[in-house]
Amino acid sequence: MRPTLLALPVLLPLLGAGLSLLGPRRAVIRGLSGAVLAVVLADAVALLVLADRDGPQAVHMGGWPAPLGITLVADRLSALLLTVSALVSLAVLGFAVGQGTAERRERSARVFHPAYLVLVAGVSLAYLSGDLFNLFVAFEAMLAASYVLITLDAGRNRTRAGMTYTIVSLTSSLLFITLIALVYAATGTVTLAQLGPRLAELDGGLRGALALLTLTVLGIKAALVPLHFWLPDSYPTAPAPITAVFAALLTKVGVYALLRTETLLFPRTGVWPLLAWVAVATMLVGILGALAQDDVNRLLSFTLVSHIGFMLFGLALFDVRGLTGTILYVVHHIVAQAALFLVADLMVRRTDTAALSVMARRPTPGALVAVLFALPAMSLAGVPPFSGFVAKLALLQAGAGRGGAVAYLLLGAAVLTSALTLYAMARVWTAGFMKPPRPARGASVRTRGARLMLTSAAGVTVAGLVVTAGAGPLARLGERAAQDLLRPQAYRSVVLGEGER
Amino acid sequence: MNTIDLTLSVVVGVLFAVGFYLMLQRSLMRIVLGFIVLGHGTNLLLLVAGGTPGRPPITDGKAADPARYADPLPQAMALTSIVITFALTAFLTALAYRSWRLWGNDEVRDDVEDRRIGTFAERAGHGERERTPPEDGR
Amino acid sequence: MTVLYAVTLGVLSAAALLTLVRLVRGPSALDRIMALDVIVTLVIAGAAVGMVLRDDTTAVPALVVLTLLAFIGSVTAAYLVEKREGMR
Amino acid sequence: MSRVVRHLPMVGWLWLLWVLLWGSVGPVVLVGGLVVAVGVVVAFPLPPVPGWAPRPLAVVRLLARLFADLVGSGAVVAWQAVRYGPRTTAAIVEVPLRADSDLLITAVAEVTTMAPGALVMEIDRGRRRLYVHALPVRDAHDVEDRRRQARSVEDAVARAMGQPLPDRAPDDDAGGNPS
Amino acid sequence: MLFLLAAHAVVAVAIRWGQRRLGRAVWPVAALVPLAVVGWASARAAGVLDGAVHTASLAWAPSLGLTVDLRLDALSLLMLWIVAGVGALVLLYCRYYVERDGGQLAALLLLFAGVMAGLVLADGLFVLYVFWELTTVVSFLLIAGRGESAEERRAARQALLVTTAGGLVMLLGFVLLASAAGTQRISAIVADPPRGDTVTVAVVLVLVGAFAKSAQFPLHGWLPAAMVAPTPVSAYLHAAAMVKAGVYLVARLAPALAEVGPWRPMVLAVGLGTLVLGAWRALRALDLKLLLAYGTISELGLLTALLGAGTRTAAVAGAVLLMAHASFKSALFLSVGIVDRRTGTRDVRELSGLGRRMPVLCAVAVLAAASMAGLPPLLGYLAHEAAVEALWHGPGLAAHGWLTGALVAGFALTLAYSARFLRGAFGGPVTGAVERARRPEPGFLAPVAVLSAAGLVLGVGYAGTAAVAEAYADVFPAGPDGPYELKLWHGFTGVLGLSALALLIGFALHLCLRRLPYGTARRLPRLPDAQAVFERVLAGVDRVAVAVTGRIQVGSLPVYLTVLLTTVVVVPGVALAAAAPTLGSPSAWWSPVEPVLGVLVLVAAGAVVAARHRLTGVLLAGAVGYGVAGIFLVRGAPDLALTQLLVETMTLVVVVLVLRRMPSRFGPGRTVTRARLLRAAAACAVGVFVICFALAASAARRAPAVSAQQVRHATEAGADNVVNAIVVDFRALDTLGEISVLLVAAVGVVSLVRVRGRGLARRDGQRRRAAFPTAHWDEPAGTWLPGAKERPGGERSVLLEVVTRLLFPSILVLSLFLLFSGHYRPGGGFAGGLVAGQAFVLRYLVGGRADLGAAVRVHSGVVAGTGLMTASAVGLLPAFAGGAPLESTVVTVHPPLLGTVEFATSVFFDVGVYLVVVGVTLKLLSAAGVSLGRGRVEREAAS
Amino acid sequence: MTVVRDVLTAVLFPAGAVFCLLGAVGLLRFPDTGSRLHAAAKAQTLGLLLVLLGAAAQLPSRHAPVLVLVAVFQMLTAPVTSQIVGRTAYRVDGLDRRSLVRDELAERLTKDGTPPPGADTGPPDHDADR
Ligand code: NA
Ligand code: NA
Repeated sequence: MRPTLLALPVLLPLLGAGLSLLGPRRAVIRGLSGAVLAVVLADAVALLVLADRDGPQAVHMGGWPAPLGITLVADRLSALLLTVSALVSLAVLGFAVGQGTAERRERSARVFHPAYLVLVAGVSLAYLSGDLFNLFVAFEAMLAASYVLITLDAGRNRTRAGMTYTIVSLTSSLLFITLIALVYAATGTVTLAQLGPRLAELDGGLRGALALLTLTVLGIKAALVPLHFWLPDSYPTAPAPITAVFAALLTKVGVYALLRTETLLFPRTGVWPLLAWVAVATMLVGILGALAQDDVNRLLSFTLVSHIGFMLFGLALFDVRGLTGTILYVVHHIVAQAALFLVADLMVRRTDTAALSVMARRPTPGALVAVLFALPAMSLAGVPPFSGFVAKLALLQAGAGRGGAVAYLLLGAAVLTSALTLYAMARVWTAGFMKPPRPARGASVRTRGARLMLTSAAGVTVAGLVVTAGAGPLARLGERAAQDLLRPQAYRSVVLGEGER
Repeated sequence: MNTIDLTLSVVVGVLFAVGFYLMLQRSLMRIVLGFIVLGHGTNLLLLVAGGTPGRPPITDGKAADPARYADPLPQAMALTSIVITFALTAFLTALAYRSWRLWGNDEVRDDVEDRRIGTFAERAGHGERERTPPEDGR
Repeated sequence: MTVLYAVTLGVLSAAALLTLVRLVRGPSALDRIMALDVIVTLVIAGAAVGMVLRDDTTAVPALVVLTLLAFIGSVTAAYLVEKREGMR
Repeated sequence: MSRVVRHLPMVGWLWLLWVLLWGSVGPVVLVGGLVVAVGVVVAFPLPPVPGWAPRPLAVVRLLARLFADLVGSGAVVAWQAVRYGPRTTAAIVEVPLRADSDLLITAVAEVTTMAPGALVMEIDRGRRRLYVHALPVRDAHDVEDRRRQARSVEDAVARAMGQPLPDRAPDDDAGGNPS
Repeated sequence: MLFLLAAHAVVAVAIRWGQRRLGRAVWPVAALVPLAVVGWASARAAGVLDGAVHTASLAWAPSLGLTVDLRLDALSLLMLWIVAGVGALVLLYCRYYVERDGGQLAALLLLFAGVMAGLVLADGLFVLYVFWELTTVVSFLLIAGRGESAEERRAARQALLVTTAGGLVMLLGFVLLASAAGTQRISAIVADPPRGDTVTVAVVLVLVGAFAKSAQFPLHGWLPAAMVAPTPVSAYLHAAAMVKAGVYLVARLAPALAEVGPWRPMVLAVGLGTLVLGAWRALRALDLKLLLAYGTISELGLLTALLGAGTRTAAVAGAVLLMAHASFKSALFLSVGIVDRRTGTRDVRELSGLGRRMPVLCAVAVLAAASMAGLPPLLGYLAHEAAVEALWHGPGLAAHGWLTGALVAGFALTLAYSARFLRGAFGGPVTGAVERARRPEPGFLAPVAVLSAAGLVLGVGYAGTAAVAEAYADVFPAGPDGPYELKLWHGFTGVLGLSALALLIGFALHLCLRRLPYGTARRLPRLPDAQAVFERVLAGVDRVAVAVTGRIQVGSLPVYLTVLLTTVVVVPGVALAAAAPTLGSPSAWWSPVEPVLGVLVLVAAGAVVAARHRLTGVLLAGAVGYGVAGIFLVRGAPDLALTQLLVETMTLVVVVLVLRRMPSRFGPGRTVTRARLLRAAAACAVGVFVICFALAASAARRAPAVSAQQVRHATEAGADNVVNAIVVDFRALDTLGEISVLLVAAVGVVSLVRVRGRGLARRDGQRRRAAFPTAHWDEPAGTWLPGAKERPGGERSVLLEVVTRLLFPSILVLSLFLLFSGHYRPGGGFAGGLVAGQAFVLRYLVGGRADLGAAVRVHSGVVAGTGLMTASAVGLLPAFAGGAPLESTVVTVHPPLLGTVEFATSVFFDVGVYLVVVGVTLKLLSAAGVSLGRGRVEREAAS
Repeated sequence: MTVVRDVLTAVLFPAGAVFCLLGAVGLLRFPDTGSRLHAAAKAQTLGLLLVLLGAAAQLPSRHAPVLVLVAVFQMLTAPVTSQIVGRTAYRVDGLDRRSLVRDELAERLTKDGTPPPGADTGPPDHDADR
């Protein structure tokens, strides 16, 4: 049963993608995608329970023990992120179907659904893979699908944005494969569990250089400053559900890969000053970028960059509390950022503009949308008691616990960024909602699609509230996951077998 | 005990340099070519840096001495990478086609909104920021 | 015999390098297509010699594939040249 | 029934190809090869190849001639390249054919192209003419020589393939072109 | 306690939901909750004042210090009375003030009361912060209202930003404080105060937050701006409750932190400065509410100074002033509310004669104002007396003279603006607007009267007041003269003199000012105003944002990539160079053929850069690929070489087919030389970096490669070809991912090539030459390919058609051979699929779309989809059968005739790969067909 | 037997290689696309055939037929490629008409009343890209 549980999140979406290409009708494909994602979600929950109860779960694909074959591993971190991602991707699917990205025409449906399912498979594989090269393949599956999605029915601007996105991603992929070549050249293996000890035997300088190369290469996908430029130029142009799923998942997979590789392959004991500076730069450059924007989607994209900095914050501290904070922040941010992009789309649809300066002169999108926007927006700004606050508090406490100039720098930047995020969110709020409650002109709220969109957006927002309410168990889980990361013996032994090799 | 030799290291280095130089151009077609060349470079790197050269790793059906054979793992990885590179080359080419259809050329243009903000930045201090709706507002 | 093989490979290499000049100089796309076709032919020849040299016959069927490749590639490219004016 | 028969040569060839590729004649290969050959022919139906009854002796003779031509043409071209290079002169020679079947014309064109310094450039199917780029050609005499050579190829090929040739080539205006 | 807090939220939701049915009854219903809180607190008052403590706890995220620990002690009790008591009265008052649709306001106010109660009960720093920020959020909503006016929007945003920013700073302080103390429990911190540099920093940060919340100079600007809110909101939030949060925090932490370096200087300087400046500002106001708002700022300054001073007497004074301020300021605000409602104005220049028109209201207001001015025997007087005593004689305080001077000045100004308020609101003859004003109903007036009377009752009954105040103040040690006693009469002391002096000066000031018309108040010297600072800060932030972003986010992909590459090279490169690892001793070459192939690759690659035509570039890139394939072959990787050659050709085909309609030349290169050099430098740097890194990395290998084990286990996988065993068995998951990429990319190509509308592609640059006269000569007479007839004659070739007819089945057989022999020799599903794909390419090229359609009668998606399904199902099935996913078994069967047949089930996986590749090829061809078909249609239309 | 094979190979390999080399020389030295095609189509094909035969002589008998198969495919496809390239060259002015002693195709076309575009104008300037 457990091997199936581990393989299902990867293989099932691919099976579904294959099926959806056989040419069934839209309604069938839609049901198929929904069912596949629902199963993946249930599966992820089961994995999370197992991983938390019994420690890391592993399956040797093909029955070949590592390092002969590829091992999928679900430890607490990967199972947790898998669960949250599955949830968000399910909700976003609902939104996409409602909004019509997925199926304005039969033809689009035949492109959207296979691509979306491959995207989900790629994301799942990235979380579960215990192999560096397989991680690359997972990234590629995810990215290839994302290229297709971002250019789906693209007009002129989106084609241009798609170019930026595709070319930068391709560059990062090429660099990733270069990294793998170098790592294999130095160690003769690509199994993550085996790489740690083998890298530890290398000359310190070479090892350090490899660690930094890993940071920069994965940093492109995670959009660290100064490797972030591509993101705000490409994400906002995509249809909202696609932007939402990109923002929620793709960069997080980059962050996850950073977490995994830097802790498992290049463990260190002290604070990582370089990464701390990068985190500070990412937070500040990102949020300043957000403040310079007039387009709501671009604004949100810049906040996405900015808040990647928070996730690096914890990794830079490189201790249990810091990583706990990072894990909490990732979970929170997946949900909040997805919700914001979805709700922003509702705003854009009902006001018929994405420009805040114009939106301020249009009728309000309505009270329900206001509530749906306010909750994730406050969460993102770290306003208590929402999930963003919990995660940020964990990071701040971790920073204060570490002490030292670098940690204080991080603390200061984090607080400043939070304040500026609030400023940015207040700006959107002001433009969108602070005006007389004239009803928005008939943006057909009653169609099934519109209802589905609202429901999906509300679903993600409620998920954010659940994260908030469950902060206690989640924080403890995050802490256990962070401990796993810093003491990977269990991970290694479940992959390599105890003392067998 | 380098697996890579000087000749091939130069070849790999030049392929990287040429590939990235082309990737840095504005014409999407040049970028496609750069990507193709880089794909060759990375696959070659994967093979020659990762594996010892030797006989093709095809045994005669009996378990054999691995040292005789060229390292098969980088080969398999390069195989995967070749296929992925091909798939994405096709995609990029189609993107170039679409761009040409829609824009009349296949150049990677600057982001309009960024340029607008850049203009504000250049004019900073010359008075109020004036915001106009983006040209392509949805 | 090894010397013979080496000499053969050397001469084929020289041919390849000469062909390379045509490939780079063109001037027309058709010249380049031809040169590329010739390079594939030379690769096949070299591979055949290499197989003898290494006494390794596993890849022989693959050579059949190569002859077809050169054919299809050249025909495609020539087809394009005919369709398009001045494409080089 | 006749359909099956007409496809048999192709099946046989594919079967042979399969066995050759595997390089062994075990039962698995043989049975597998038959399945593959029949499967390919059935799954991807193509019109049968008409008028095709090779005469073994003529085929051998054609092959011998072909090989000789090939060596000869290779040598001539090589010599031209080394001796004259850029100063080489050529001509495009019109070769009227007697053959009036696609297969035969194809075969003639194939073999002609392998002949010394000849290369079929255009085929006028309707008027049954090949236009052969010949090299080296210095004067009108050479041109006629080449024309003759090409027509003798036609004879050899027709004999090998067991196809009779009509007595004379069509006139300039006979046949005409589909337009 | 938890129940009471929850009740606020529940009832708030209930009344918002049931507002239609309740109508005006929402207000009394809402008031029930705070009244219950008052009752609950009063019932426990006796015990608490004796030092008993009530606690309650709810775990939320304990590992992060987020436990809702509630603790009722003397200070909390005092605050709870104020918060809940004033809250209840304000809600009752609203019954008359709010005319319709009160549900939302009632819910928010009730919510606010609950949050405020939580704040004063919280015993954890972080939970306190949670409530703290919640007050901000709720107050944002209350101030913003419906946001109908720009003023409301600006005010709400300002309140939100300033207090949240302050709150964040405070949170940072909390975090540092908790980290230094090792606990976030406030009671624990007070019991065992931490010390050290961190604490010093924390103190500054916490105070900044408290100052922002309590509108201390210079962070006070948001409070006057917030006066746009409905008057009851102002009365409650901006007089009694929210602004007290900062003061409360100072009072809460002073026992622990007053001795920490910067605490006292900050608290006293800022507090007393705010006292004076706020009062001065109040004198200039023409709007009654604004006057009261500045007065509030001033009072809050005094409260901060007193409660933060960290002496017992000051604490007593602070506690008393806390009560006094709550009663008189709310009363005054509510009075202004009545005035506003009934006359329609709050401008002192328009109001006249209201004292005669509404004498009861006037009396109530006079009583409250007197308390504010510190006149005996009111509560304000008690507070002022104690304050002077505390600062003048306070042990542990320095610069008593300055402190006392500021205090006296503040008191004098307070009296002046109190008098000005009364005169402005009620003085003068009855005029038009006032004349028509309806008198307030008793129910409207009653809450105001209660609040106002409280000042009198608590002043006269000072013993009770003292009991409450001292219960808190006793956490500080008594001074050398014993504990200060709260009394109306201490005898003729210096303190009394100073109080009298302040009153005299204040009265004199009032007399001076009353001569002047109101308008001249504007001519009083204007003191520094934080409003402008706030605006400037925001504008500055905006400007910095635009400047930074405009310079960083330039929108140019080449620039981005250059930066990206530079980063990728420089960051690890510096580390590598610094470490200077050995580069090993590489040999010149592995085989002498390598240099030849190397030259081929390098020359072709170089030529790609120089190529100016698309096809030239593609062909040269193809040459690079063929050369690399040669290198693969030489190094012992025939599988790789085969795949590389196949892929290279397929790339050529795809690129050519898709691009055939694009212009032949690249766009004009407009790049300036410097940028070109920069890019070249970056690209070369990458090349050098990769060379060095590859040499260093390969020289560093110690352990044997894991692939040695794969070679040993290959037979178990039933394979001779180790590479294929890896591809379809050991690492089949990679392959599955890879074919997904392939498939999805092909789907993308199809979707991209379909362009709706004409776009911008210029047709005139696309002159299609007339077909060459010989073009239609070449059409075969017979049928060789079923669909070829549908092609225009000019594109046909008898030679090609006949040869294709002959080759096509052979190529398919070849492809199947590669598929099935892959386990033993170079080949496999991928190579086989590509070869089959080439066969279809050939059919397409020669016979056109129709012929390809005749050859393949199923949709490309079906082929590819079946392939992906097969591969993933082959992966899943063994897992459901109890094995590992993607597990392959070597099966031996003995069918009749054939003897023994042995095969690995991974062959099915390979079949899936084969199908995907074939399907993808078909898809790519169909994409190419889209543009081809259109081309033909256009041509036909043109002719 | 081995000797025979070795002798065969010793003759065929160098001969094949030399043909390949001379073909490459032709490819480099011939004046126009049409003439270069001869070098590519003939010398190369011949060279390859010889090398394949030489190799076939050395390999075990079960692999030799496959090399012959390669040769057969090569002989079947190479002329087609040259015809397609050749006719394309003629159609898009890839021929240097100055080097043609006689052009009966152009004559035929002129007779048909559809003279080829550059029939009397000499060779086009197709070296612009150099
Ligand atoms: Na969007
Ligand atoms: Na693979």
